[in-house]
Amino acid sequence: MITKQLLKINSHMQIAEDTFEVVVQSPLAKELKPGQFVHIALPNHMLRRPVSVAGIDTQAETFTIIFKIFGEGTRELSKYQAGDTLDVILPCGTYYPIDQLAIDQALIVGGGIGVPPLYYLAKTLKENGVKVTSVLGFQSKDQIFYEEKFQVLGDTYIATNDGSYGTKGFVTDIIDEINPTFDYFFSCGPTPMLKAVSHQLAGYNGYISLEERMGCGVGTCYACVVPLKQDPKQSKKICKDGPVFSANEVILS
Amino acid sequence: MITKQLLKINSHMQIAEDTFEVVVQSPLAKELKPGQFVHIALPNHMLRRPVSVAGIDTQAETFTIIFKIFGEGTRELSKYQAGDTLDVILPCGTYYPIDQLAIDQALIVGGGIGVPPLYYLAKTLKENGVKVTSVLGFQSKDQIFYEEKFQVLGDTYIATNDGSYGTKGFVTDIIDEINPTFDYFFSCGPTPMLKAVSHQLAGYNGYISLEERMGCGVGTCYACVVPLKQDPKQSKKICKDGPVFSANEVILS
Amino acid sequence: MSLTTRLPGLMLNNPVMPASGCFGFGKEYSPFYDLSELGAINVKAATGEARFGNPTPRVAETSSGMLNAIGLQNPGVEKIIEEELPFLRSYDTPVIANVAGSTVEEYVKVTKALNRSKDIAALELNISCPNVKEGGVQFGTDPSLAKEVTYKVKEASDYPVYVKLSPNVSNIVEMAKAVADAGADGLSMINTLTGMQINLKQRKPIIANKTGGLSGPAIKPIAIRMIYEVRQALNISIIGMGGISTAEDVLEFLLAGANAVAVGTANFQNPLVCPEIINDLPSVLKQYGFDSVEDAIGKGHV
Amino acid sequence: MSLTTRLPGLMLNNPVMPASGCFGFGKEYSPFYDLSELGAINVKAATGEARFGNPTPRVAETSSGMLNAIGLQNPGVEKIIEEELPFLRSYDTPVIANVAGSTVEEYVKVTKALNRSKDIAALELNISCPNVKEGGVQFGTDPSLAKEVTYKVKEASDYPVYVKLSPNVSNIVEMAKAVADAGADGLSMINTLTGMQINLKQRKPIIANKTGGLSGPAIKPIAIRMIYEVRQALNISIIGMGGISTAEDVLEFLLAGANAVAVGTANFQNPLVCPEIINDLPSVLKQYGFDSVEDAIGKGHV
Ligand SMILES: Cc1cc2nc3c(=O)[nH]c(=O)nc-3n(C[C@H](O)[C@H](O)[C@H](O)COP(=O)(O)OP(=O)(O)OC[C@H]3O[C@@H](n4cnc5c(N)ncnc54)[C@H](O)[C@@H]3O)c2cc1C
Ligand SMILES: Cc1cc2nc3c(=O)[nH]c(=O)nc-3n(C[C@H](O)[C@H](O)[C@H](O)COP(=O)(O)OP(=O)(O)OC[C@H]3O[C@@H](n4cnc5c(N)ncnc54)[C@H](O)[C@@H]3O)c2cc1C
Ligand SMILES: Cc1cc2nc3c(=O)[nH]c(=O)nc-3n(C[C@H](O)[C@H](O)[C@H](O)COP(=O)(O)O)c2cc1C
Ligand SMILES: Cc1cc2nc3c(=O)[nH]c(=O)nc-3n(C[C@H](O)[C@H](O)[C@H](O)COP(=O)(O)O)c2cc1C
Ligand code: FES
Ligand code: FES
Repeated sequence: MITKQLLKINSHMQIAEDTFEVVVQSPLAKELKPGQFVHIALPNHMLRRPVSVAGIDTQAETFTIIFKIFGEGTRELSKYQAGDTLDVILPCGTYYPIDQLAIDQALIVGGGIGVPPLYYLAKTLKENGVKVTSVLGFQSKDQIFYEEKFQVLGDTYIATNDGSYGTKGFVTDIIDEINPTFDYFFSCGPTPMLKAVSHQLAGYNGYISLEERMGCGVGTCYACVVPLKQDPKQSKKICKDGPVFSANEVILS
Repeated sequence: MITKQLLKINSHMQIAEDTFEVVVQSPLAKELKPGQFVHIALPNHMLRRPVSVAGIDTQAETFTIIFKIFGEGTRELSKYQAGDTLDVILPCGTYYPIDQLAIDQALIVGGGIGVPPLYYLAKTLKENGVKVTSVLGFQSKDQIFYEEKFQVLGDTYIATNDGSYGTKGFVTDIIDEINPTFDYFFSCGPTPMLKAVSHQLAGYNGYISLEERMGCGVGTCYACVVPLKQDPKQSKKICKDGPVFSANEVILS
Repeated sequence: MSLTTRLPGLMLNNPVMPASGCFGFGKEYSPFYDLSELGAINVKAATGEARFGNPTPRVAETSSGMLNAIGLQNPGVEKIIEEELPFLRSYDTPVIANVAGSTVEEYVKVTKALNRSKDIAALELNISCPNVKEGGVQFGTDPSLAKEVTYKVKEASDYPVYVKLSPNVSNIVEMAKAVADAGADGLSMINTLTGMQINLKQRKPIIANKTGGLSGPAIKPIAIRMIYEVRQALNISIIGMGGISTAEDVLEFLLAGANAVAVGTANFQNPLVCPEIINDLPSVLKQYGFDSVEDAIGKGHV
Repeated sequence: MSLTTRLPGLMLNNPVMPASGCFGFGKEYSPFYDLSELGAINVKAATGEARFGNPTPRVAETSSGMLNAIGLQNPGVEKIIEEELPFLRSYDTPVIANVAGSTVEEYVKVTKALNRSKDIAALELNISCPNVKEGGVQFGTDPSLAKEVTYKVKEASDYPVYVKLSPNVSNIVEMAKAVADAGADGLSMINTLTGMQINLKQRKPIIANKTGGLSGPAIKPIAIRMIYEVRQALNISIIGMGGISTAEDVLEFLLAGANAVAVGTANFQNPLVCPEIINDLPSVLKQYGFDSVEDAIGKGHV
């Protein structure tokens, strides 16, 4: 059940340029599923920051988040240290419905700060015996994280916008190139990437995870809606009905 | 010359109920005179907090402030620790003009958080060979600080509102009782006390130090004015023309 | 310590309710605590038909505040009556429905529909939403329009009507008088102030609607001032809101003259803020020398 | 990187000036830095005769803001011209005098007096001070009064006249149009919003005047919105202000349509804020892809 907790940070470290991995202690860690997010309060900020769950450790009762410094709030979060307390609402939102899907082979397509939830997903898929191919995009070499961790789970391809590592260009260039086989694709990243990927993989079944500026993060304020393809006058809330949607359910803008 | 500095806290300790003594490192410490204040910025607060100088150490280049938790800002200040940095404007305001006065015997009358600047004053007077009698008022026993330090400088009498220590009542009760002899009196404390003391000692020469809510603290905003007895349509700024005034110069309200 | 407060048609166990638009229809906050703890619940605005609202982004963060331009998204009054309000029946908390519209006719239509519901205790007439092109705020900035819509809604309602005033006016007392003259049972004040934030990277307003309503602690001094002014001029019940996040804030609103208060934006920061405030209120009242909530109302006037 | 900005009658080396009432007549901040670094200086309001102002307390702190009710204390326009303005001669910085009054006649009197001074470069017509009983803000909330006083002051002045607008209105564009029609060379916006804070212990408003003007970052979204709206409707130079404390804030005001900016409350928190902003501005402009200050003006409009 969704709840607000004060949680201790177990570790806090920089893993790439402006990018931090934080391990948080919580008895609810095991309830967090791939695709869900936590909603983090920051002192002197009116609004919480949504950050995806990048992994859990059931034994240790911890979960991991990975975030990149984007504005004021993430900058503040980057200054936290092990031992500090985080005010978190969790679990938030929906998850990739992998238990209900018959999957043998999965294609993971992530960009930037869309990569963290996909790591948790890929790891879970692999544990379920699914063959995983990962295509990950970053701005530049310095921003890459978790490459080795993805490689352990299956074939992993990296694109960088500036060509400083891997393929120069976008994840869609790699997908064109490697022409992967899969039953389902799972994607998370900036909206332009999601649009390109959804377009490229239009014939396939897939799930995408969306971002939007949030007010409440729990479904009351209607800040985070996304219109539905079926009827653009209807919408769903990204914080509550999402962030995970079937790739052809919503209109990306 | 007045300036803004980032200064290191050398020590920070509680010396009475809700009352803290903070020693701050500053090359300008030696320029701070008894009666002057420093203007302290606090994160997430629009306005600085004025706090009097309670002493200096010329050798160590430090000055001391003593403050009591009153509201949000002083509560925040109470959480600082040795090693932390303070953003301070200094030196602010006028000082007791003791160098220009012929004094043999001085009467010090302080109440609550009006006591700290008077300690610095009394110490300086004593160093100048002046005989000092101190009458200090506090709310209760737990709030008393610096009693021994004042005793070293001369006869010291304490009143508490609740009678939990010394004379039960007000500083004016003690003055009535001991009928001290002095050339000048110097007083600082809550306005009702200043009014009572000024009234009681109306025939004497004296200086008082005032408090008012401040905007700039440097004399530009006209937030902290006090009307003049000579012409109530004229006023002086407590932050710049004060906080020290001749006892019969201003109208207390 | 009695926290009870009486307003026309409302007898509240305590003066604290979530503000309209910041609590949906209650469901989402029900896992966090027992909604029966609340003094009342102001639910999200209802319009005659379903509204999709404005494009996203719909919110932005500001210094001690936020901007929103939801645009009154709601499933329409009939669906709200059928699908949303029944959920709140199980709680021992009066529900205040928020009535919005583009025309006097729409306000009246929504009012008539709600009048048939047994799940509410009062109406809040929202003539102050700054985030919709038509209707809403022009009713809240023109005294004669405000008077007219209040009169018509009052006529159509058996429930007490609280008119929610916009702070985007030069003279709040004039607005308050206009709606009081038209028969308003009480006032809700204040709604949001119109604001904007510009995204430096994108070189355009962050909120897709360009402007949004400013709420949160930033606007509290404006809310307190307006409530104080109206309380000086008029004898009418006031539900006060604007930047409340602590029990001390609630006391400040009571002193200014509010009979009850609503908490909006603070719910987003802390979903438990309402029960926490209610819990703290008795000791805060005591600390400042008050015997009850009603004892404090209007006591900040000199 | 050019920081120059041109406004009617003013050619500024950079767009940053301290706001009126937050910098006195410059003297007190002169020990902190060389005032020639400033784009201009808005000095404290002048009235026809000396004014003592309101009783104290005159200020209070709010969330991301402050309230003030100084009440236009000043030694009167003649003394200002004789005793205050000459000090600023030694700096290479245009001085903008702030004109206040209770009646049209007083505004004109102050204007005529200032017109004789050689120490100023422009007038700022303050029709928006919320802290005085007479005059001031009613000129700023009534378009026809605003028009009249602007017209009369314009007539009496050889200096360019910037009219300082009050945000306490429903329709800022209407006010802007009224003063533009009357010949205003430019606008200053915004002045403070009327607010109040109640002292829980004393059970009365903290500010002796009861209400005060709200300034600081809390009001920035309102300032940005109003400047944006006026810029959409009118082609007139704007000096923007309200909550500025960083070079990023300045850029946001430029994008909204301000041609220059004033920094008020932030001076109290950091006396060095103006030179620090001026110092940071080139790199902030560069970071967001602008070649100069003038390149950024109005670029937040879509
Ligand atoms: C469901 C979800 C999961 C996310 N997971 C991650 C993650 O795992 N790692 C990560 O680094 N980032 C993630 N993000 C993005 C992250 O929330 C933003 O980077 C962050 O909110 C920016 O805050 P800021 O204070 O640094 O930026 P500012 O621009 O200063 O923030 C201002 C306001 O805008 C909001 N905002 C700005 N950008 C975004 C955005 N992209 N999405 C949502 N709100 C935004 C902020 O929350 C805040 O309310 C996720 C976003 C969502 C919606
Ligand atoms: C010249 C001068 C010297 C002072 N010296 C001392 C000292 O040595 N030790 C000490 O403990 N206190 C001293 N004070 C009082 C001290 O400034 C206040 O206690 C403090 O500002 C309260 O801040 P707060 O945030 O805790 O209270 P809050 O009530 O939260 O503050 C809100 C606002 O009111 C102002 N304010 C509230 N009370 C006062 C007050 N009494 N005087 C001025 N501003 C006030 C604050 O500065 C702030 O702007 C002095 C005041 C002045 C004017
Ligand atoms: C996201 C959001 C949505 C809102 N929706 C409504 C609404 O539908 N009807 C209404 O009357 N007020 C609405 N409001 C205004 C609030 O009810 C309240 O008047 C205002 O936010 C001030 O209170 P606060 O500062 O505590 O948030 C909304 C406010 C926010 C922040
Ligand atoms: C203490 C104080 C005094 C002010 N006095 C004046 C004044 O005399 N004339 C005037 O036009 N504006 C005056 N203002 C308004 C400011 O010039 C400015 O418009 C307003 O504070 C918004 O800017 P800020 O948020 O940067 O402070 C005053 C503001 C403050 C805080
Ligand atoms: S953020 Fe409030 S409904 Fe999604
Ligand atoms: S505080 Fe500004 S003049 Fe004294």
